[in-house]
Amino acid sequence: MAEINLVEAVNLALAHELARDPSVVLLGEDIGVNGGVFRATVGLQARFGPERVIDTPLAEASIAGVAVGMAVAGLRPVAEIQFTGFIYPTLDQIINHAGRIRHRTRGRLACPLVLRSPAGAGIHAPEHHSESPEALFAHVPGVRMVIPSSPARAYGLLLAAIRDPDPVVFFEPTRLYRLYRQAVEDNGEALPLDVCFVVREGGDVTLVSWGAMLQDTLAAADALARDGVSAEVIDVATLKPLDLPTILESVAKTGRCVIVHEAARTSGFGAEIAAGLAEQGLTSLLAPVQRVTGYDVVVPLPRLEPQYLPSVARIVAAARKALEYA
Amino acid sequence: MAEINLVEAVNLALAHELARDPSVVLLGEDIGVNGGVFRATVGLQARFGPERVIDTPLAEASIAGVAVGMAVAGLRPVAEIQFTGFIYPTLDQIINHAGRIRHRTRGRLACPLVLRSPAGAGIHAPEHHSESPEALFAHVPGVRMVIPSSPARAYGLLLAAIRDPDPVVFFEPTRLYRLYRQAVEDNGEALPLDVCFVVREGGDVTLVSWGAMLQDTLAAADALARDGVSAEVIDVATLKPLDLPTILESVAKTGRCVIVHEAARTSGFGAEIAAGLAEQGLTSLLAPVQRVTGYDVVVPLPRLEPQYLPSVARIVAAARKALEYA
Amino acid sequence: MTTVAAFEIDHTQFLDPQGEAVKALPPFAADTAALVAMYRAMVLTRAFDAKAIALQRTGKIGTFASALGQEAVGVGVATAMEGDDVLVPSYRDHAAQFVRGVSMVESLLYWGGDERGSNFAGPRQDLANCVPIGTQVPHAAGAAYAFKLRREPRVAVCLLGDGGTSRGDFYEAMNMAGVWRLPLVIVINNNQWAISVPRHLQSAAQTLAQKAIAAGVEGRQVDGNDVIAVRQIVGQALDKARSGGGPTLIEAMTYRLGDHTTADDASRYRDAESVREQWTFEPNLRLRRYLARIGAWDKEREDALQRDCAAEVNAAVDAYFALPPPTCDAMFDHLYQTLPDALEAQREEARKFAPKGEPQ
Amino acid sequence: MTTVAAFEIDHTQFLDPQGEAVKALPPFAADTAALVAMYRAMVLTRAFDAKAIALQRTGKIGTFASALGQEAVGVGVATAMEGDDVLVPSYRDHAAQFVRGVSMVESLLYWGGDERGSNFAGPRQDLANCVPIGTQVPHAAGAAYAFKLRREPRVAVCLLGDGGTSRGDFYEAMNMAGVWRLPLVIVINNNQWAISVPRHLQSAAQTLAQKAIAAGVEGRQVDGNDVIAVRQIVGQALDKARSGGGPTLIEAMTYRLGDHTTADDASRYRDAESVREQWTFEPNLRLRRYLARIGAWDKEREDALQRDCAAEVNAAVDAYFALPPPTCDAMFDHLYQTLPDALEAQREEARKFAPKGEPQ
Ligand SMILES: Cc1ncc(C[n+]2csc(CCOP(=O)(O)OP(=O)(O)O)c2C)c(N)n1
Ligand SMILES: Cc1ncc(C[n+]2csc(CCOP(=O)(O)OP(=O)(O)O)c2C)c(N)n1
Ligand SMILES: [Mg+2]
Ligand SMILES: [Mg+2]
Repeated sequence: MAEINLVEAVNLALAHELARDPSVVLLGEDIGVNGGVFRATVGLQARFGPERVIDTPLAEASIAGVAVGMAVAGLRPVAEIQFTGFIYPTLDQIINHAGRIRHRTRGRLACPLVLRSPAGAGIHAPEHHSESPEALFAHVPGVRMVIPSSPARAYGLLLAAIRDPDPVVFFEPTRLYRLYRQAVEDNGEALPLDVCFVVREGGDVTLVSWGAMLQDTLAAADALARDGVSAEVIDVATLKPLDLPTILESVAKTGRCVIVHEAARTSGFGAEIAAGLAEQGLTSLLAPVQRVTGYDVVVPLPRLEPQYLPSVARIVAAARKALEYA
Repeated sequence: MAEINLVEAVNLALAHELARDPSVVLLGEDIGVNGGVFRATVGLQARFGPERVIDTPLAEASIAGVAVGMAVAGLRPVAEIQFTGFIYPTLDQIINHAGRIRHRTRGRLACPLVLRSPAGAGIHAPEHHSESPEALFAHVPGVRMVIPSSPARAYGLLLAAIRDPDPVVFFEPTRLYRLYRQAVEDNGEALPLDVCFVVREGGDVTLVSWGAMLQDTLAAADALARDGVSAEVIDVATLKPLDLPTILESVAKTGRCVIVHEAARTSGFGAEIAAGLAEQGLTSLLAPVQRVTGYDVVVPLPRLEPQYLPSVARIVAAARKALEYA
Repeated sequence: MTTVAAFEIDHTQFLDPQGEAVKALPPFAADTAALVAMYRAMVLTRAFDAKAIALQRTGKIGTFASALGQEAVGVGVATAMEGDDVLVPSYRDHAAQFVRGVSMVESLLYWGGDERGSNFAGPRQDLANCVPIGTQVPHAAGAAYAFKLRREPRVAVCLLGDGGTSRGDFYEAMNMAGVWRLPLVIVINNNQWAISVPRHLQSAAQTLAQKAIAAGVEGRQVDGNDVIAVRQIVGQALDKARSGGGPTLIEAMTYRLGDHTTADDASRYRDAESVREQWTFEPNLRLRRYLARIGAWDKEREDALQRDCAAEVNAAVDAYFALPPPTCDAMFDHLYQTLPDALEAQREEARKFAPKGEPQ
Repeated sequence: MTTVAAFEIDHTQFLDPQGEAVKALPPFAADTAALVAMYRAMVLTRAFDAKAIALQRTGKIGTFASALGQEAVGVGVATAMEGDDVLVPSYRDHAAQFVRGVSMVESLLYWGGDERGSNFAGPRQDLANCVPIGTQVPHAAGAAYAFKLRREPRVAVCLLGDGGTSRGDFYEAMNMAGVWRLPLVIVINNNQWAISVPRHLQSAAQTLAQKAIAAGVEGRQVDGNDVIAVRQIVGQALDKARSGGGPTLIEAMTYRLGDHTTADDASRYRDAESVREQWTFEPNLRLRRYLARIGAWDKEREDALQRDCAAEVNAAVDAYFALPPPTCDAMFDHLYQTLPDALEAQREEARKFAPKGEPQ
């Protein structure tokens, strides 16, 4: 079983589905000859041809719009938006069409597309290359919003996303693309798109995160463990639809919850989880919910990235604060 | 002092600023000769000329983009997007430019634009004409997100929005446009853009809402009062930046909170308020926070609108549920 | 200075406003029965429009967009298409949809505020009405891509308005279609108005057909009040697309004789005189005059057709009224193929609070 | 069929690749000192590019986009402009920016990951670099609208790439500029590549200049390796814009001789041979040859200029290194004109947790 990193896992899942299902096509900027600016699609055009691995003109709104049309006409398009900073023009198509087509035609037509995009900060990239707009998509009825946080989950969740009969937005944390390798078997087994993964068990505090921040959250759990605090860590993975029960169950045990994400705090997806706790987990809560997030500022250019991104220290401090309450 | 409805209040504020400040211009589809599809700009082109009240081609992304350019070059553009269902193409310009220009030029350039749009359901309009995407804009650093809920607040908040040195997104609840009249003096007095308004005082439960839902929320408060329950009602008005302290103060008094909005629940702005309570108001909370919202579905066509919109009955039931806890 | 590129836009008309052929008609026009069928479709659309407006005025349906004066565009386009081509319409294209097999009951349901109206029993693969202007053009390009990839001899046909040509989506998608030589025909119903915005404020381009040049695509203009011209030019574009020749943009010159929709009052922004003048060019009259000229039409047949269409429309209205209302479950039924667990509680809540007196 | 519209796209070149004038040069070219100044600007840009790439390779700045081979576009455009015109650049336009008065230190700061790089001490009203492709075109149109409304004799000049012409924003904004006859000049740096996507996969349009036709705007093509042609054609467009004649689209034909950015490896998608061939057309060589032909240049002057530019670049690098790093407050300082109360706590948190060893 090969040890691969996250971007290789993405490539593997794409290749698997291209080989398995002739209706799968990939489209996006620079995904063909160049293999994608992060190499996620490397080798796929050579293997599956330029008709199925399509280099598009530079037009994000229509990459999404064409994918909608393809999906309605029976293909399974997997569109890449080169960076999440350039994904905003797709929102019109995702909100006004992808998420509605099944509903408004009473199931006559469907829109099984995947919109992939490398997401997040921490790779010292230029402006607009470090964004985390998952909360925008999580608000959209009729779509799914998925963010893997390990090579294995990237492989299994991407398979599931491509096979899903409805539109899925799929963010890939650039910071994790090459961070580490993991044994991933190319067995075609999809992971479920409606569960949160408990990636570390613990009894004192629940740390909830997703995407690249999961690494820092796990590091925070390690740091806490060194001080005798046992943290449970949950990878949300699928933000929409949200598996709140798994989070509630954990908080029922720990009584404390720290939510970690790198997007701006206000109206970020952490708010939804905190709201879920305030509504359905209030009696479990022994301490105020803590959100450790990006600030409500523009993601800064690289020199201030370390100040912007939630650090292990901030996560640990938030957990400690939650633990202060009796 | 004239009694005017909300859409007339919008018109009055626009006229006031056009007359006061030669750098104010309006632009949008059908706002000139036609006076806007809701008549919000009626008479303004005749009075201020087609150079300052501009009928644009049909292109929302560039209505926003041109407004950004105007603002950077010293004008005070007030752009209208005909319905919020057509506002998504503006997100790219609002997120990637309007909210960033001051920051990324260290204050050298600024972007004092207003993006107005009639919002919300309940007027039996066709598809895509009943949306409430305020949570999307509330997530964007560097912008303000404002929704008035009365003629007087529409007038005062719109004046403030136009005068604000930074970008403001301003939703106007279509359901309230002609619902009722109120005495509004055209005195040019702006309201603050960073406070929530306590519109009814009460001690038993806090009802928090904005926009058109405020009417139903007030009706719910009336219904509760008939049963001896005293509800405090807060009009959030400015969602971003959020005046959480006013809400916390109320909940400190009542111990119970019901948040009402018509947008889809998941990742809606109610989540941010509930999260704020879970973080900073936990010790005040005597009962789980309740959200009464649109369902996580596509806003249906008119025949099911009554089933979609949060009803007075749902608000009352949520308040009662909150009151059940000891 | 050297010239590196040169372009021309042509314009086609067969029938002048008097219904006289200005040149030899295309072969399909030799089939009088086919022309009569087209005329019938145009008259039926107009009868439907009048009834739908009346239904809106009495609160039986919601806002409605009439095709008055633009019947030849829809009918010309749809009669040129094959059954398994795909129509990608805007919201004003029931003339084409009826020819394609969408029922008037479905159209009434749609405008009556019920999603069942987009579940066409007829052309199952045609897209539903598109309200966000211009956003359907990429859909048509995507569908065309699927046809090309699967080597199916099918064409996607997209309709949009003059206002729609100002949207980036139109241009982006046409550009992609050009690069990929997609089997796509885009037809602009240039009815001279986008609500209150007149054509000259929409673009400084002399023609809208020339927008094709930006994408390296063929652009043609046609008299949109001449259904024979529309069908012929669209037919040529379909043939070209089907045989691998790539996309075409066609601008059909018409005039919106009615209000934009029932929510609009066009008298606010255009004078009655210029509208009256446009009535002399309208497409139904033109085809009727031609049919009369060739002896295929007379007052008697006209009266019979009008009665016939009225009866058909009335039957559709009755059928529409007879349908049971949707239940609140309809909000959840087709949101996803399978409703996620997370939404079960919301469906319960909706059921519980379905307003009294409202359908449950 | 009648022809209802016809168009031509012209192409302008003054100097051929050998630096020989193929026709009479425009008047400004009689001023040799001006030409030398332009040449200097082009050489300085190239020296800066080489240094910036080296700095990136050693981790001293972040990703960097070089203008290699496209110096004539920026220098031609900027020398044609007036000081109070406004430049609306993309991210590859430091050639133009340096002529406009942006400092190399500012450029290094920008690419070094520090927002202070966009706080130009020089052209205070020029827009900052635009990274989201095509989104700057509406900004330029908006600024042009402001100039027109205030009756200021100023022009907005927008630069974008061949890839950018596929974005809806470009088309939408150009269309508005056409309708409103705005004082706007849009210049496409058609360097034949959008990262790995070659020009022919970007659009089926024979020229990019013809995209103007879609908006009813004048479109012209120019040899972008000929700085005299660029300056002349841009100058004509500026004159037209300033005198109320409306917008112009200019396609400057160049070639991206380097990688897309330092994050790119162009050898993955294009062969070295075709790049080598393009070196024979490059703009600096061409102008130098012309200057040599007219006796205004020789090896000695070239060596001196190279030394001079190297020194200037090195001084800028030193000044860049000498600047204190930004503090974490910089994230909050200019987010709004006045920081909302709601953000105070976050600023406090940022201060408290500013990483150790990092600037506080
Ligand atoms: C993106 C978008 N913006 C605005 C609207 C509101 N609106 C509905 S129809 C219309 C005018 C459309 O004009 P045109 O494209 O010429 O089509 P027509 O209605 O004339 O057939 C507008 C502005 C919309 N539906 N979609
Ligand atoms: C909207 C958007 N999409 C994608 C990108 C990523 N990207 C950066 S440069 C580039 C290619 C741009 O090509 P072109 O417009 O020809 O300009 P050039 O880089 O050649 O100067 C791409 C795809 C971006 N910056 N913005
Ligand atoms: Mg029209
Ligand atoms: Mg390029």
